[in-house]
Amino acid sequence: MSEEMMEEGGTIKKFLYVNRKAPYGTVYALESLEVVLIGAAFEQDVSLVFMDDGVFQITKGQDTAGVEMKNFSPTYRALEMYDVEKLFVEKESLDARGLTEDDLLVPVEVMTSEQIRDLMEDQDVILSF
Amino acid sequence: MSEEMMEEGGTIKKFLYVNRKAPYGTVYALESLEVVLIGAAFEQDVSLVFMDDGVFQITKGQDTAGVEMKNFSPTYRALEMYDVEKLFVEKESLDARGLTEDDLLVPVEVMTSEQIRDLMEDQDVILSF
Amino acid sequence: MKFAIQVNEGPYTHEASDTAYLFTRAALEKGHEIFRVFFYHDGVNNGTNLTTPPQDDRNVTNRWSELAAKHNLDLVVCVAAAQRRGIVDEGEMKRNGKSAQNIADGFRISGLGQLIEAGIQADRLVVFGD
Amino acid sequence: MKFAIQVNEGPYTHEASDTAYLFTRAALEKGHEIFRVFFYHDGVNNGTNLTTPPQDDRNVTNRWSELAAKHNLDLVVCVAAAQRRGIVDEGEMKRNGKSAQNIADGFRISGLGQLIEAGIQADRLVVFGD
Amino acid sequence: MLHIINKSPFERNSLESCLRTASKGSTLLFIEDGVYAALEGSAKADTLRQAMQDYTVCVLEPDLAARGIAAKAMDGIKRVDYAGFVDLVAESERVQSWL
Amino acid sequence: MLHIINKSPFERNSLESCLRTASKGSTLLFIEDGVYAALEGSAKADTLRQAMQDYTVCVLEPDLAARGIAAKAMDGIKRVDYAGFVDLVAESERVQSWL
Repeated sequence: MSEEMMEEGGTIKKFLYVNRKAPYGTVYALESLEVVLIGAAFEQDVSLVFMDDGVFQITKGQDTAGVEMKNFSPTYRALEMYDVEKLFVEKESLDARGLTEDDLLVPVEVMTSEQIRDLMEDQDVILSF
Repeated sequence: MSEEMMEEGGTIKKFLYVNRKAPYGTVYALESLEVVLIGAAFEQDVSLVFMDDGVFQITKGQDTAGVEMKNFSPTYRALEMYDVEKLFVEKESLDARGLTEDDLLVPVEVMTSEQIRDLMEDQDVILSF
Repeated sequence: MKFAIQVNEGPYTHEASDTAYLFTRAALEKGHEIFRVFFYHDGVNNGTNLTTPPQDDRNVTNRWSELAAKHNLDLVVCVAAAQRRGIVDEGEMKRNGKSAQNIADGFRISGLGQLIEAGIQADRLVVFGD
Repeated sequence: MKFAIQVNEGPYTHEASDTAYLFTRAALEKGHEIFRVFFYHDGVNNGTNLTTPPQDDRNVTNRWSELAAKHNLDLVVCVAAAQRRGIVDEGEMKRNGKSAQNIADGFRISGLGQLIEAGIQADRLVVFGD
Repeated sequence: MLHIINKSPFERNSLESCLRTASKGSTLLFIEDGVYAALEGSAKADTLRQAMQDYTVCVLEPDLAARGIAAKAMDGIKRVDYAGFVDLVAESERVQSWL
Repeated sequence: MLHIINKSPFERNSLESCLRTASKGSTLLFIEDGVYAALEGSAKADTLRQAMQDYTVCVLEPDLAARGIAAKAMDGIKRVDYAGFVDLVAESERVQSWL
């Protein structure tokens, strides 16, 4: 694993979280976010990709009062405080859903499929939800 | 419900089981079959439709030794003994999967989407798996 | 009108149990009768009394138990599906030599025939699942 | 080589736990090391000792327990996911005032950090799910 | 007849299968992740617009709001709450859930 | 890189998403309901034949056999058992499961 480095006695790996599922219909989005938050304490090199229906996780204006679930979307805004700052969104997924960067509740870098491809190849561990 | 009849003091309804999921990848096919078998004792007017990946439930030649699961496909052959004899398969689903009636392990009636449409409209209770 | 409800997925993982609950509650509020709620497939996992969901989230199982108590609902967990997934009442515990039971208040374990009966007796059967 | 395994779905409903088990067994047979098997989402339901599957079917939980005993495997059930779904060990039972515990032999409940640690320590992490 | 669709049309085939076998005059109700079918400007919008010529198309408003797309749903879709969902079931002689 | 696909290409979008983002030279492994992608003569066969030009395509034989389609899989697909699956993971620097 060429990407590994030793630093302060610990290994630093590149972790990629691939988020492909919509929120609320299933719990994967919420429980994936819980992994990211806990994982932040390990000071690894973390990136998040939102593609396919995963882009809906960070769509603005979520209001869950009617479904009586917890709205966890504000937590994505808190990721910065955990030093999780590399958020990528696939352009093709946004386009297919009629969404643009303006519809998202956090600052992200929009990438083409080709760029996501290169990002994936640059990782050590890929966690998919 | 115009299709209901009273017979020997009991109600007879038209039950349709819609099977749309592949076997083994998920348990729905197996547990749906368990409903059909139990339901047979109630002497209702039962039909089964196999469409989408549900057509794979009755594909010939299943051999589950390698995945160490029970091969439940022979049970479809036993349905006749339970007087469950109306098995319908959507032609469009077969075609899309490169299958023909010869690939199926039980006698079925192949129907077009239009015919399935009429069949559905003729039911009282639709159980979908 | 007389409704029957089928729930095919467990709590939290899929929205099915939430939607079924909110539908059932709305039906009762409109004066309809709920003949039975039948829990099948992973839906049987709604019937465990061992969950401790986060404080700021809904408690899916308790919500069903409370609705059942208030409206005298019949919440039936399928026995075959429950055996595959580990939902156990006192009878099942003894019969299968298990160390504990975990069935929640207001739920009972019974056979698949209860689903068919619900389909026959109710005016409408609505299925919630994945 | 050192593998870590993540299992995201419960027994029987999805094939994920079967595939993960057969993969893990094959890896051990080939002489690889399994650093940890981490059960997340509905995967925590693999860790209940209350199932009674049909006699002619595989026993998913027992199979994991036996493989763990034979190869000293570390089977970890995520505590947060387990609380949502009702998988309880003695500590959780006391802490949350539950009436029973249901954790199967060879499984232990711990935090999500164990998954991250597995990702760091293992050469490969393979995820099985829906 | 009432057809209930709870899956995202971007992820699964349920909408296509439903449209293949639903009679003209039926009602389609989108719930849970199915509500994404209502998105204006998406790759599925034309499919849904076409469907609106043959079917009454409804969407469960609480699921739409949860997902932040209440303002982005296409015109011509009827929005219902859980009580309206109950009414749709009561009014329909049969119900099919496209799980 | 190894891409593991466990969903039927007739039901879900995972195969398309994988093909959009997998680098040339990667290995695709179909397991569980994903093995239906290997069906000769299906509506997805051309997609897979095309993919075989850029990727090494493998299928988990026990899952293929379970589903009764071992004799119907396309030529040019490499069949592996669980031990072969383990080898593929060991040989690949990184692994992505398309759940």
